[in-house]
Amino acid sequence: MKIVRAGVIILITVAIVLGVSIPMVPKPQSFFEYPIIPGLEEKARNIFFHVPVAWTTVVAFLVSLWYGYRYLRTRDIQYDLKSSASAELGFVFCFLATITGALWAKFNWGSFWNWDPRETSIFVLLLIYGAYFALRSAIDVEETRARLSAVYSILAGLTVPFFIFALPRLVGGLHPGSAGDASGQTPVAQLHMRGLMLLNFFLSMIGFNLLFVWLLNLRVRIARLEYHHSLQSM
Amino acid sequence: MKFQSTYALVMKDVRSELRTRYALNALLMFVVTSVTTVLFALRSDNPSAQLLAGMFWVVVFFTAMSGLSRIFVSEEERGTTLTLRLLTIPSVVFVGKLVVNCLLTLTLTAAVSVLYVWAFPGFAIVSWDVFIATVFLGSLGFASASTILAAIIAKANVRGSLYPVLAFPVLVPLLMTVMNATARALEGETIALAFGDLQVLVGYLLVMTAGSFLLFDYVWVE
Amino acid sequence: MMTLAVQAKNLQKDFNRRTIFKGISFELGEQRSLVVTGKNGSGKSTLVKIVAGLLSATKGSVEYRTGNTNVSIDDIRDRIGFVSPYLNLYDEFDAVENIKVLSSIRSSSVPTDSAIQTMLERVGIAARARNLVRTYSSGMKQRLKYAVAAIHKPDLLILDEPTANLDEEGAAVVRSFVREQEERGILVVATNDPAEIRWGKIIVRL
Amino acid sequence: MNVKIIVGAIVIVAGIVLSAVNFVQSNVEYGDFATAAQTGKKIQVKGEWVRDMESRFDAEKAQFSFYLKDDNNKVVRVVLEGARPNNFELATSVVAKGRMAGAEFHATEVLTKCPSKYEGNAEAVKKTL
Repeated sequence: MKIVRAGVIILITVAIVLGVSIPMVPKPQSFFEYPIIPGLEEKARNIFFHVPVAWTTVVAFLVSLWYGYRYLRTRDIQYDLKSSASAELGFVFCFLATITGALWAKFNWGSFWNWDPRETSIFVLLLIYGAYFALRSAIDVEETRARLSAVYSILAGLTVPFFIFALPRLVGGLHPGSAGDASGQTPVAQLHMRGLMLLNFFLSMIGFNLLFVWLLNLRVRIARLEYHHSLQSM
Repeated sequence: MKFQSTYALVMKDVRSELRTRYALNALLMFVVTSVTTVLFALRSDNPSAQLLAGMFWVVVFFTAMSGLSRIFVSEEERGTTLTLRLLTIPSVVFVGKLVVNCLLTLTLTAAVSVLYVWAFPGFAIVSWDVFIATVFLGSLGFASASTILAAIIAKANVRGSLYPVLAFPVLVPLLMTVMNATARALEGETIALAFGDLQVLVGYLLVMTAGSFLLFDYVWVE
Repeated sequence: MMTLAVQAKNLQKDFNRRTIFKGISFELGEQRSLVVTGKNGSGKSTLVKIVAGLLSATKGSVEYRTGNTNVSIDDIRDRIGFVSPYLNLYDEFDAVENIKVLSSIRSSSVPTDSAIQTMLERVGIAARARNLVRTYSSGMKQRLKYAVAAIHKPDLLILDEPTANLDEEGAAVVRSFVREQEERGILVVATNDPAEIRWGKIIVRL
Repeated sequence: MNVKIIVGAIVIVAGIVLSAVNFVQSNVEYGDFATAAQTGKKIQVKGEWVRDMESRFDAEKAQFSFYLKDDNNKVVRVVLEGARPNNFELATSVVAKGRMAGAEFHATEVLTKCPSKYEGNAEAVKKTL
């Protein structure tokens, strides 16, 4: 975990410094220049933060779901600690992704919120996390709580394909790569990014994912200490 | 599959419901009051098909949330949950309760449909085939997602308010699709145009039914 | 029908970070009876619930065998009878309806009217057979629970607090069920009554 | 038990495929000006800004107006209640939300879609617009 912590500090620092300080010019010649993207300009720098945070949200949800499934198979309470800790972190990242996204949307698309398919999806993900915590707080017995919240998160996970496939039919998309987009491409999926920008994007991506791993590890260790403390005080 | 046991469980619930009117009376009264409220809100205006279709499913959603959890909560309150668990396997309980929930939801959507057609001149259904297919598939989808949630909610302390909180995120894809398809039916689009929506509804129904069928064992056996 | 055998191996149950009991093992073959005893909160009910498949154990397992084949609890649910304060009947049905409804959920064979009548006379509530259970006293409800649990001649009969709410006449009915079960198959009883503890050939003290 | 899981998994995959096929087949449902005129409903119209026709901001009424060509190549004057949106002239396509009023489209909101390539140089991107 020391390596992970060092990685987090280095990668995120580098990503922030590079992300903020590298100049944007119309015709980048040197490696240490970003292209100006018409319509995005300096706002394009948000891609180093918004996209990794949103991505980490999804990772956290999947990790929580996986540990929930492990709990149901093994009935080992350790997995429930991991599952709920991952959900807590996922909620924080989800919140950050929503904020960074709404700000970007305001200055690029013209409004904070437009119920674009991905905006709708992340809003529903926020609701799922909210419902998950509400359910947990409404059940007293630890084993029942672990079991039922794991089932709920798996059930919620089953709706994910509908947000990916069915939702874009119903609401128009503004995100790059949405159906109906003239180019049909996304900067992230097809990696339409120039040299250093791409490198910086990946540094940030790895950095934020490691940050999640490190925080999850800390959170689980705290939960374990609390668990053993409560065992001793009984 | 233990068809006999499932049938017996469904008949037990139907007879019990007809005798006590535990869920049915509350559901129907809820329908009447909420449709009246919508009527008050929209009477002076000339609401669009989109708006009416949306309000139709808003009424269905909140009414369902007020009543559908009863199928498991009532067992929990009477202390018969363990009796059922003793008598039969989880799959029988799930399928039986799913069937009962489908019957309740279909009754509910039928009642809302009749009231809407009667109360709102703007709610004129042009494509009956689209409307009936949408309401039918939507009701079954509703029931399939809410049955296992009802079983979860029966184990929690605060039941009434938690149910819609848990159900809404899971039902969002269904709600958006049925609202869209219902608006199409009001605007008179053919079933070929609405085919995509109906396909999504069938897909949702399959995924939710199979998913909760597999997950139910973990909810039911402590 | 093959005889049923039940074997518990090293059972442990945790509940809210508290270990209720651990290391419980026993084996019940044909005509064996088990009594679980222990002070309040020691997990008597929890243990019999685990035997009946109503609750899963935290560690260890309960295995069921018919003849020489291992079967799962779900295969033999129609061969179990269970009477306890926490297994309730349907208030809105009368005694006959309860027996019919619960039997038909349990298995495909529904008892005949005359079998039900005989059983209700045996437990002493035949006179009120057509009244809703809602109107019954707690002792009458307990008697009806015996009728439901024994009507299908179970191979495994589990009694938690067998004579709770019952008068002396009711207790005599219970003793007749116990003797009958000792002839037929396995009997599991959770109790603190010294007289009832003597029913067990195996005694587990929690 | 295993049969149950396999059958369940197959049904789940079938359900997902059923809705996914649908996604590939049909596109986002933006309206066009023809349907907007026909139904008179509030609608989202996606199209291209017609650069060589007049676009101006009327400071008195606080309205911005421009011409939009929808996917059926129908050109209609769009009047937005408000100032010119950010990045307006750089957008690859424009989404106007509103309803028809006579021959004009009255928009309550105009959103701009942005280019999705972060690599090129600006001149090249502008040429493709």
